[in-house]
Amino acid sequence: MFVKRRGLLKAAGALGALLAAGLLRPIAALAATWNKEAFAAKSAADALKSLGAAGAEASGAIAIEAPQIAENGAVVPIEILSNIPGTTSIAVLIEKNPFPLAGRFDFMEGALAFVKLNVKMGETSDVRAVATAGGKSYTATKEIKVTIGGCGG
Amino acid sequence: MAAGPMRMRATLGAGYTDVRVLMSHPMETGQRKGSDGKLIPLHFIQNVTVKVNGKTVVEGQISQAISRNPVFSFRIKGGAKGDKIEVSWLDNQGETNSTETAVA
Amino acid sequence: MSRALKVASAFGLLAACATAPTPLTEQPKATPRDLEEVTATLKRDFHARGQATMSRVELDNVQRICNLHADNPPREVAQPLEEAQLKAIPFPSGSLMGDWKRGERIAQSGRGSMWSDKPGVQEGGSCYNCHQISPKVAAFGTIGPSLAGFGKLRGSSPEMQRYAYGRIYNSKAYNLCSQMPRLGHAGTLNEQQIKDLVALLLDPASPVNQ
Amino acid sequence: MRAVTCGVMLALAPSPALAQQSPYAEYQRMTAENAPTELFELEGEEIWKKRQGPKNVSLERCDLGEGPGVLKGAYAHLPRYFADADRVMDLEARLLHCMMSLQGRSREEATKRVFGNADRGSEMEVLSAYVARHSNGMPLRPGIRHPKERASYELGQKIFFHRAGPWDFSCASCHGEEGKRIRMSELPVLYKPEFARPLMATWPAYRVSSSKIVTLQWRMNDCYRQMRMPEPDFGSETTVALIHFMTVTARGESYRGPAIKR
Repeated sequence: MFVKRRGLLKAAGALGALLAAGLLRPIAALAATWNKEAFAAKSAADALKSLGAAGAEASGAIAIEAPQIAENGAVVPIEILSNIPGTTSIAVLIEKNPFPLAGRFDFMEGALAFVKLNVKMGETSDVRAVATAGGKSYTATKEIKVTIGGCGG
Repeated sequence: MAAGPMRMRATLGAGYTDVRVLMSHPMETGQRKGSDGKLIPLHFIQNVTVKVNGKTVVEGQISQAISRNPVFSFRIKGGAKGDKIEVSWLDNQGETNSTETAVA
Repeated sequence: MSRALKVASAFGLLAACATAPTPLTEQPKATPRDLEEVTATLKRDFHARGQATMSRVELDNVQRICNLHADNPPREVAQPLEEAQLKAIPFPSGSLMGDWKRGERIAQSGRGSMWSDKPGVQEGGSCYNCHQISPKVAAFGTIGPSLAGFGKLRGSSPEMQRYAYGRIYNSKAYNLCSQMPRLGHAGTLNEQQIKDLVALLLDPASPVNQ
Repeated sequence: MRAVTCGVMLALAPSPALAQQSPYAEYQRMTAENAPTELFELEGEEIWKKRQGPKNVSLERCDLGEGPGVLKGAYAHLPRYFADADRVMDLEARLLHCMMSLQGRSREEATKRVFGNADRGSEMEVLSAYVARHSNGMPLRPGIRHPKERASYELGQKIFFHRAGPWDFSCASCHGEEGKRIRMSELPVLYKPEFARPLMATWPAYRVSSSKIVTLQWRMNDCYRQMRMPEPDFGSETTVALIHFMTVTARGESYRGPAIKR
């Protein structure tokens, strides 16, 4: 009723039809790229390979702030900060999710290597953060336990 | 649910500007059934872009594993009152939205 | 501000709030007038929806007595009522052990008897909402006692089967103001479903007794 | 003066750190910081200002108890007695009253869809979030001085403990004993201040499991559904009395919503 459809690209007639059919990517609109292969990977290792971050080195300079126990896997808040100088990207992977890669953020001049987001988790899992700096990859993990609750209502 | 409004706040912190952005989006995984018993098609934001005074500073690629009605925080180095922050998103069905605010 | 008030606030006392009611520390007893007032209010403020008809607002004698005594009626009041409840349980003849696997499904499900449910008996006992049952299931409630190892401790004699059946059919026959619903008496579960739950508790092969 | 003193003193009363004892405290804190509640508040603001109904007016002149259109502190002082309706109202009953009296809408139309879903919230839900936000940080001080407020509190207390229905449940069946759970959900003992305070201070809320704003009228409705009772009328004296009883029990607690719930 009061949900608005703003800036719907689909409404743009023939171009919209092509976009909806997936025949054309709206690159012009946002200059967006999306690493299909990495997001389709079914293991964290494969996803990292697709991101060019295989063999990332463990690092204590990546801080993951997340609850130890999540009451509901539908919303699990995670905050990641890379203290590695020159960090240009952070990837977030939920190891036990069917498609582990949840997001990858590229930071340009002017942004800190920091992101806070809410993810869905199907079950208790390690959350892995992978930072790239100076062409090298670094990683840290944190386990988050997921419980379910409620009486079916 | 169609994609709806966005909301953003940009506040000066200690040496950085905190940008908190909320997006109204179903982030459907393609695994969920609707009230008619049919699977709801995959529908999720794929790209999130943050610009400061017209210059891109963060480019995010995300999956359907981001929670419904996504909320993100980013940090911009320094920043001054009045700096223009713009955040936009694009989803897998070609819908897009953007919002902008001035640093407070 | 008066001196008395200053003293009161210094000590964080609530003396100035003479109009604020004192919070309860325990469940109060209702009076017969309270029950009349509340029932009349519910009759006015509720409406039937689906299978949840307005007759559900009316109190039976068990509910009445438990409300009047804050769930703790004197023995001489409770006993005759418990006996009457027990007498009204239609115990089936023969073995009361059904299929523990079906029982586990019934124990897991929270459906049945709600306005949002299909009318008729559903496969739902809501048992895990309040009890630990199979030790394998981590998400269990604690309003009722743990039932893990129930049959292992008690065996599965005909008497034990009868006790388990009766307790599920009508818990109030054993403890008048028990918080457990009278699942058979209320029409939430049928004879076969209660037998399946009895098996879940007593069958040596059930995960409850592993 | 007296009322003010009262509120201040109550605010000073210690609030037990119950939330800290929960294994989910960290989760609850982090989700609260990162909740999408503001999106719904924004929708609520649009509805508040939208001209609607036969009279084609907005709710901006709605008197929630602090004067026409005053939002600040309104939620923290509800439920309370309203002379124009000669009854105690909670936020939702009052919003409904304004929809009917100001906008000229019928009860039937205005209550057709009071509880929304994840795909589409309800007016009542987003309005509740919007109005409640304006009481953030203020102590809960529901009305308790007027005789009808007193009567409503007492009725709420009686209903809270009243066992009825096919499953013989009262509110206290689940919320009457300390340290109990339904499945993994911890059950607050809602007639005791130490439990009522942190709970009542956080409604309405964004409910993670349903991806929408949930309100206290919804909570009463859905508890009665699970108690296997018939359905309470929206904004009825029964539901308002229960909400009133629990809010008075929680009085003095600083409001910190709309929050987030499992």
